[in-house]
Amino acid sequence: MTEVKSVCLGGIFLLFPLLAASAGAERIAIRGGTILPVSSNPISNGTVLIENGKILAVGADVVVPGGAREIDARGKFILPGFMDAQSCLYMVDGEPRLLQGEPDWNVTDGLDPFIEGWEEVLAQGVTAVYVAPPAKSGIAGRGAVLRLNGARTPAKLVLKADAAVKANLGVSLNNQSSSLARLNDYADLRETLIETQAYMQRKRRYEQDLAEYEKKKGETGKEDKKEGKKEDIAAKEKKPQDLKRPDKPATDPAHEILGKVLDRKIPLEITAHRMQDILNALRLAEEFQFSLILDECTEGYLVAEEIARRKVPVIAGPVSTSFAEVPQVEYRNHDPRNAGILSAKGVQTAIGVGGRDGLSSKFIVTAAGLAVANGMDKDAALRAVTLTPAEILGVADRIGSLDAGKDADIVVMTGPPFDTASQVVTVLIEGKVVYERKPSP
Amino acid sequence: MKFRSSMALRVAGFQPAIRRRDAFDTWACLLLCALLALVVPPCLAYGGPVRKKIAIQAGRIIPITGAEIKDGTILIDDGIVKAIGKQNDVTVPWDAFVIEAKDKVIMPGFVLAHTSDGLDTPNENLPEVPFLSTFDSIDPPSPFYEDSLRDGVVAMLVLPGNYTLLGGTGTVVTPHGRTVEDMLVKRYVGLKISLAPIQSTSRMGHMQRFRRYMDDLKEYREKYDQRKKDAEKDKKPFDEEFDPRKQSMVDLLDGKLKAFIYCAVAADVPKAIEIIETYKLQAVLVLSPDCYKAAPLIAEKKLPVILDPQLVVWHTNEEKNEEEMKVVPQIFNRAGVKFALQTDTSSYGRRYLWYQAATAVKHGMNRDEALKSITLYPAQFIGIDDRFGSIEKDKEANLIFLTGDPLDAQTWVDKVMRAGEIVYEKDKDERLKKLLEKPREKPEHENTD
Amino acid sequence: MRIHRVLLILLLISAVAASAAAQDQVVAIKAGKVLPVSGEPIDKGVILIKGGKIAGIGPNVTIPEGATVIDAASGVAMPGLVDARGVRPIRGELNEQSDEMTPAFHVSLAIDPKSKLLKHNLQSGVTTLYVSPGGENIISGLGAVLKPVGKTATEMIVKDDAALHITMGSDSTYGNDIPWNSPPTNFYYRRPGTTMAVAWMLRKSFFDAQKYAEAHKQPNPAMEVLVTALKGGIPIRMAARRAIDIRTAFRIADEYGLKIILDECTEGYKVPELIASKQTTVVLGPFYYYPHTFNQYSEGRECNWNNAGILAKAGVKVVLSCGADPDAADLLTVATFAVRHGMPADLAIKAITVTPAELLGVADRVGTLAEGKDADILILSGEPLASTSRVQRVLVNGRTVYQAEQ
Amino acid sequence: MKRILVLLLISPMLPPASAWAADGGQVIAIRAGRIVTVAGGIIENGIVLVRGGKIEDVGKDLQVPGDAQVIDASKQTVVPGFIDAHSHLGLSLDALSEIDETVQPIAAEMQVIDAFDPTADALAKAVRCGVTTAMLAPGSRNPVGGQTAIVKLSGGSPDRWLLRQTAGVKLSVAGDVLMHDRKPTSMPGLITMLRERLDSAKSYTAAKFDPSTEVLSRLVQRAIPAYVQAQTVDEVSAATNLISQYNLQAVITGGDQADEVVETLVQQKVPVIYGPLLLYSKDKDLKRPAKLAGAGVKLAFSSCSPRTCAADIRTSAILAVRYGLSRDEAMKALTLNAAEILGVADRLGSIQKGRDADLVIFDADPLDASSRVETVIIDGKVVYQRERT
Repeated sequence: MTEVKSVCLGGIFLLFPLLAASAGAERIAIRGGTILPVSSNPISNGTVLIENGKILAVGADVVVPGGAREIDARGKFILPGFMDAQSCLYMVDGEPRLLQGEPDWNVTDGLDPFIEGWEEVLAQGVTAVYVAPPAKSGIAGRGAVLRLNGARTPAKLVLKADAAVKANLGVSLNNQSSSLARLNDYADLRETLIETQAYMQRKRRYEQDLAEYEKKKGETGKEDKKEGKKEDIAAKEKKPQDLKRPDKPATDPAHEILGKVLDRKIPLEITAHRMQDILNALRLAEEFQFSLILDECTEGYLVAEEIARRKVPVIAGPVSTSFAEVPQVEYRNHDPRNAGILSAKGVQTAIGVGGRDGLSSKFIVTAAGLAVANGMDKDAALRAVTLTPAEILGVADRIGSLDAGKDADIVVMTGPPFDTASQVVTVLIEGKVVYERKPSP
Repeated sequence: MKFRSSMALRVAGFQPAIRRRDAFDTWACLLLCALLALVVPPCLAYGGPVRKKIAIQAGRIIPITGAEIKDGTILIDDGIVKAIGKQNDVTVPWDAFVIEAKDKVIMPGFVLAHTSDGLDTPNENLPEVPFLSTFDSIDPPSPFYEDSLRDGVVAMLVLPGNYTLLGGTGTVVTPHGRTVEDMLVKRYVGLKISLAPIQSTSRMGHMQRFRRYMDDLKEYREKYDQRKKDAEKDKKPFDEEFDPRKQSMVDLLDGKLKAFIYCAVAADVPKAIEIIETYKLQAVLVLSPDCYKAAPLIAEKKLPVILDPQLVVWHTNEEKNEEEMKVVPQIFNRAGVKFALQTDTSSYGRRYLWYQAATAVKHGMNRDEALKSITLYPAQFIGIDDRFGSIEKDKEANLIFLTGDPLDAQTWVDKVMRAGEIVYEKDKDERLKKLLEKPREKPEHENTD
Repeated sequence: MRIHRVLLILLLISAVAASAAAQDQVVAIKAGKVLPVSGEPIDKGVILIKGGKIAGIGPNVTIPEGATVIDAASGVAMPGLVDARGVRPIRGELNEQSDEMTPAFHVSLAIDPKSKLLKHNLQSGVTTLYVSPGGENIISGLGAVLKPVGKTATEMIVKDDAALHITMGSDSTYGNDIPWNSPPTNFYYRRPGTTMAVAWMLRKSFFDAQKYAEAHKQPNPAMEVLVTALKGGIPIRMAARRAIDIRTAFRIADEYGLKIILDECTEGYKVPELIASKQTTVVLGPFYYYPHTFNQYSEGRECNWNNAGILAKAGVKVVLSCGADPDAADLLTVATFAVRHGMPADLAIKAITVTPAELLGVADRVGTLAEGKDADILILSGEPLASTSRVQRVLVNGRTVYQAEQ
Repeated sequence: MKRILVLLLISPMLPPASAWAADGGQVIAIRAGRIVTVAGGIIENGIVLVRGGKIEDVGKDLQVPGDAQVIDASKQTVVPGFIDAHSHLGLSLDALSEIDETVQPIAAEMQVIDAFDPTADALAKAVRCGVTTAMLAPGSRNPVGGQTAIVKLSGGSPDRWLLRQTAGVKLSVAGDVLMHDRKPTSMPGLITMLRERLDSAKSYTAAKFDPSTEVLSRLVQRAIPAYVQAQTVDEVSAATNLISQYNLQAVITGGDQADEVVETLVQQKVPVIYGPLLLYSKDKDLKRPAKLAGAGVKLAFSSCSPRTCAADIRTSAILAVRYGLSRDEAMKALTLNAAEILGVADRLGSIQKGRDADLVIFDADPLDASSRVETVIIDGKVVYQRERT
């Protein structure tokens, strides 16, 4: 009897912490701050309620259930975490950057989760980055959206793998004229896409042939059974010589990936600086009907209407050439007003830092501020470093704005985001506090 | 060969060491040995000790798997340890040959779990050469083997270098013998995979190559199996040979071979783990010093590890403006990872396994654990722990006689016993003498004067 | 704003004051064993430090009240190590390549106080090191003695222009071009191309210096250095690896009546009597089992592991050093293995402390533990020449600059 | 002949008086919500009166003359034009090598003004972001790189934009100097070479004419300042040693790690033209300008354009503020400090009576990244006006 009792008690003791953990510990309420949800109008004195890493509710009159952990944000600003869509954070140091890649290169293979300095980026409120293989000519490979959650394996860092396939048009390799690269890249890319079309056709034909073969085989088998051992000439004739298992064409991983691009399952991100390259990218998108993302787009302001008409999203390049260590020849006509003009003309515009170093990503808000200084609308600029990149890269269902159901990637700041004096106080990723500002001594 | 025969002679005769031998004598001995080598068939030469039964009476025995024994006796029969214990507890048979080693410390010979030294070219230029074997590249006269024996190593896994994607299979040898056949302990052990991209390509390209190879292999195998099945179905003879160049990779996937995966930076460790899990491999990680950052990951997966010869690395703490010393074995030990230590010849100390273990102990590692990391653990990792790595009943007598504590810098290896046969003696080590003593005046010099 | 600045200045002043206070602070080290090197070991000894200097040492030193006590009851205290040919905390070129003779090359002008090498070295116990210029010129310049603590090179340097460096052998011939390889306008189209030319150019330099000393029109800093060296004002250190180079070095030294110090001396074991007869100190290192750098392959293939022991036995004063090799084993390991290979232990300890201090002319400050000397102290977990002993704490000028993680 | 050469070398130090006469007696009145005078505090709701390219008056309740052109900036902020204190603006399109005459290491006779293109696009871009004046310097790959110049970014004829043809001499003790096939190849070689040249400059007499030494002799006589490029601690120490040894009137440029030897700089009263602050710096490095200024070093910012965009000296200041520099100090670094360091504070760097009317009107605090430049005025002429959409 006593034994049974003690077992029961033990069971209760064992269960209790489990229950407690599942019931209470996962709720957080950030209260009293000005909320900039990005997707909708600002809410003053609002509350963000988080449960199990997801945003449960956002608003001025959200009822906070008991037991929720509270973060006091009175007098502060609450925003979605920032995203840099042109980052090279987490890239392995010393990886060669001037190579040509291939479509089945995957940026997640080139990541170093042990890299130092990512905390400094997080401390500026950046919760996600998009990284792509750094090759500068032709097709570079597949990019991914990463989270700054401190994970030690690439798999856990990745929010979305294969977010886009990156390619280049007319990017110079060594600050020399890029006119040859321009011709070469365009021809190569087009040729590869045509090859992919042929590959996909072969693959489809094989699938058809295989189905037909299976069908015919089934039929002949049936006939065999029906007619038993009767072997008449007609039946033999019915079994033609070509009733052979069709040969499976060799799988080519590169074409497999590009096939997905042609099927519009993965967007093709094309880095293009000069006007001509931008137009070439648009032409390719028209010809092959893939979904295009324009990257950098330095001279985009010259053809903004054209881009807007085709509804092609842009990740506008470095707002200032200072982000690049040595200015490239492509920046000759660089204009800091680019992002503002594109956005004003109705192009879906995200802003990227476009820096040479992973640490550059920490200046994403400064970059957006500089875009505002150069004519961009303030709201559009804030959106350009939060929701717009998330939309462009297909992660807007998870991050980018403060909306119920999205992941709780949230930044609390002491003031409006573009004020120099505003400091990031708290950063949450998936509802976990990953950064808290130390009180200055 | 020459060496061993003379040893065998010596043990047989049990004469005191000849202190000085003039040139003629040496040559005569050499000639005799060469003759013997010709006469005695190789199998016999490798066939075992002259004495079947040997009893070693030692001042101290470190069996690794058990407690240390003071004044102990090891009984060996036909190269196999038959008994080990206190002097009083072991009865020495009347016909056993007794080796007195009262002033010596006996322990199992060291085992080196991973080396590419002693290969003429450790890295093949082509990235995918899993069909190669180090067996074909081992160069017995290489001073590396001679030194290894002198330093107390009785077995080592020779693997291709660290810079070939699929480098080939390894060979376990004992660093003693005239030919690689003489030296052989076990063939076809381990397949080397390197995650360090060769200079011209990036990590992304490297992994792409690996995946493409694996996908091609899978496709080839599927098609081959299909053809085989079709043939069987059609009752046709099927004599198509499976591509021998792919066989070792198939064995790897089937768990018949262990993968030795080299990680050049910490970032390669998660990738290695991904590969191991995707293809369900038996694997040992060969780590660069930088990989200490990934110690918790490795501990979580309970993977065996071979550490780089460089045991201390520096980390720059930018904030404090300090250089922090990171002791790699200490970090792995604390994380609970089992590891083996390696050697290289780059600087003083690092060529000795005992020194590597001493470095680990110096920085706070448990002494027993450190000794295991140069004997038992490497033997386990390379699958020879049934014969090497500890002094136990029914294991081979692969022992070293030390002049003092194994971790003391003033200790020398006095003798090495391989399967009951003495294969090295410091007293007879002419080369060591040459390295440590003042050269004798050259005779021609005297003539000219 | 202004208040801020005032505050900061005040803070700065107080920081300076604090560091000055640290200099005056009294520190006492209680060690399980003290090895003063200059005398017999002291069991359970105490070292008293005042103002960065050793104020008392012995078994029964009274510790004044208020002193900071470092308790190292199980530890061994010994003088900080002195590396007579230490690592080079230099960014970029170690030699001025525009000339073969650069006697006025002050290595102190190239020292990078933020060098990581220095910090690594410090943690292995080296508290004083001599930095030499590279060996790619025949006369490569002037070295400096420094302690690896301080914000700028000026703060670090203990003794500037401590010796003049000459390299024998073929090192200085590499890189010089031959006329059929490149046009004669090439920067490196010049002598020497052979060791003969090395000896000749060296002779000529000293000859020119003698002439210069007799009469000259314009002052020439390079010549001034050579003249001082000829007069014995600056010690001359000649690096020679092969026995033949050692002989040549002595031959030229004799011609000009110079007293030299031999560096590297890889084949010294072949001619110990010759070296002993010249009463020359040798600075050995780098040590290696097998050559693995270009220089070692070219002229250091025939190394003897017991070079130090053989020379010491012949009566030569031996200094052990890391040989300016950043990848070399630490100095204690070098000494440990010198003993393993046959050098007497007491000489090996001296060869990394007092002997190099004497050689560098800083023995009045470092190299031994004695009253009045700089409090550069090493606390080890055990005997210095045991492979399991670890550097637990390093003090320079009485201040702890490194402490091992517990 | 020699005389003529000397005249050529040592160019006119002051531009002719006609420089700003072009605009005659035109009067502009700027009604400003906020005037950051830099030298005399902040005036809320004030007026700046400009006449003949000069600031006639500034204050709260000024009488606006009837014929004045009034610029309404009553919701905006007026600041002095920014000075890029060390730049290669307009010197070459993209090749940085254009600014270093590396064939011979001592190139004191080179004048940077000879490579300056006053119509370069980069100038207009810089103006749009509020930069009105720049010190042009040769690069840092020579121990002595040449003579620096100070120009306004107003364009037009040289008498309008040229402030100083020889503003100083650029020296460099940075690692960039060392090449493997030119003397010097090493740091000691470099220092020794500089010492030798400065020594011989000390005993220079016009009788033994040498164009390079001629210029250096003015340097050791403190007639012109030296701009010494030095980045790391050892380089900055080498620079300060050289400065004190030859008693130079000197400024450190670059100065990446200068804060670590700040005591020496304070003691020797050596100003620092810092930067550029690179947009991939670690937090630790972003805090350095604040440390320098906090310890009392006179600080200005450099763009090293085209290494970074000249417009981004403001970005440098904003980042420095984010990492601890006070707003006042940052504003001074962009304007008055730079003017003082360059020796043109009598004309530039503050909004005061009699100073040149180089003004920038911002829609908000200029030290917030998102603030826009509305109007830029150089010598009383509106050179940039933001388009409104």
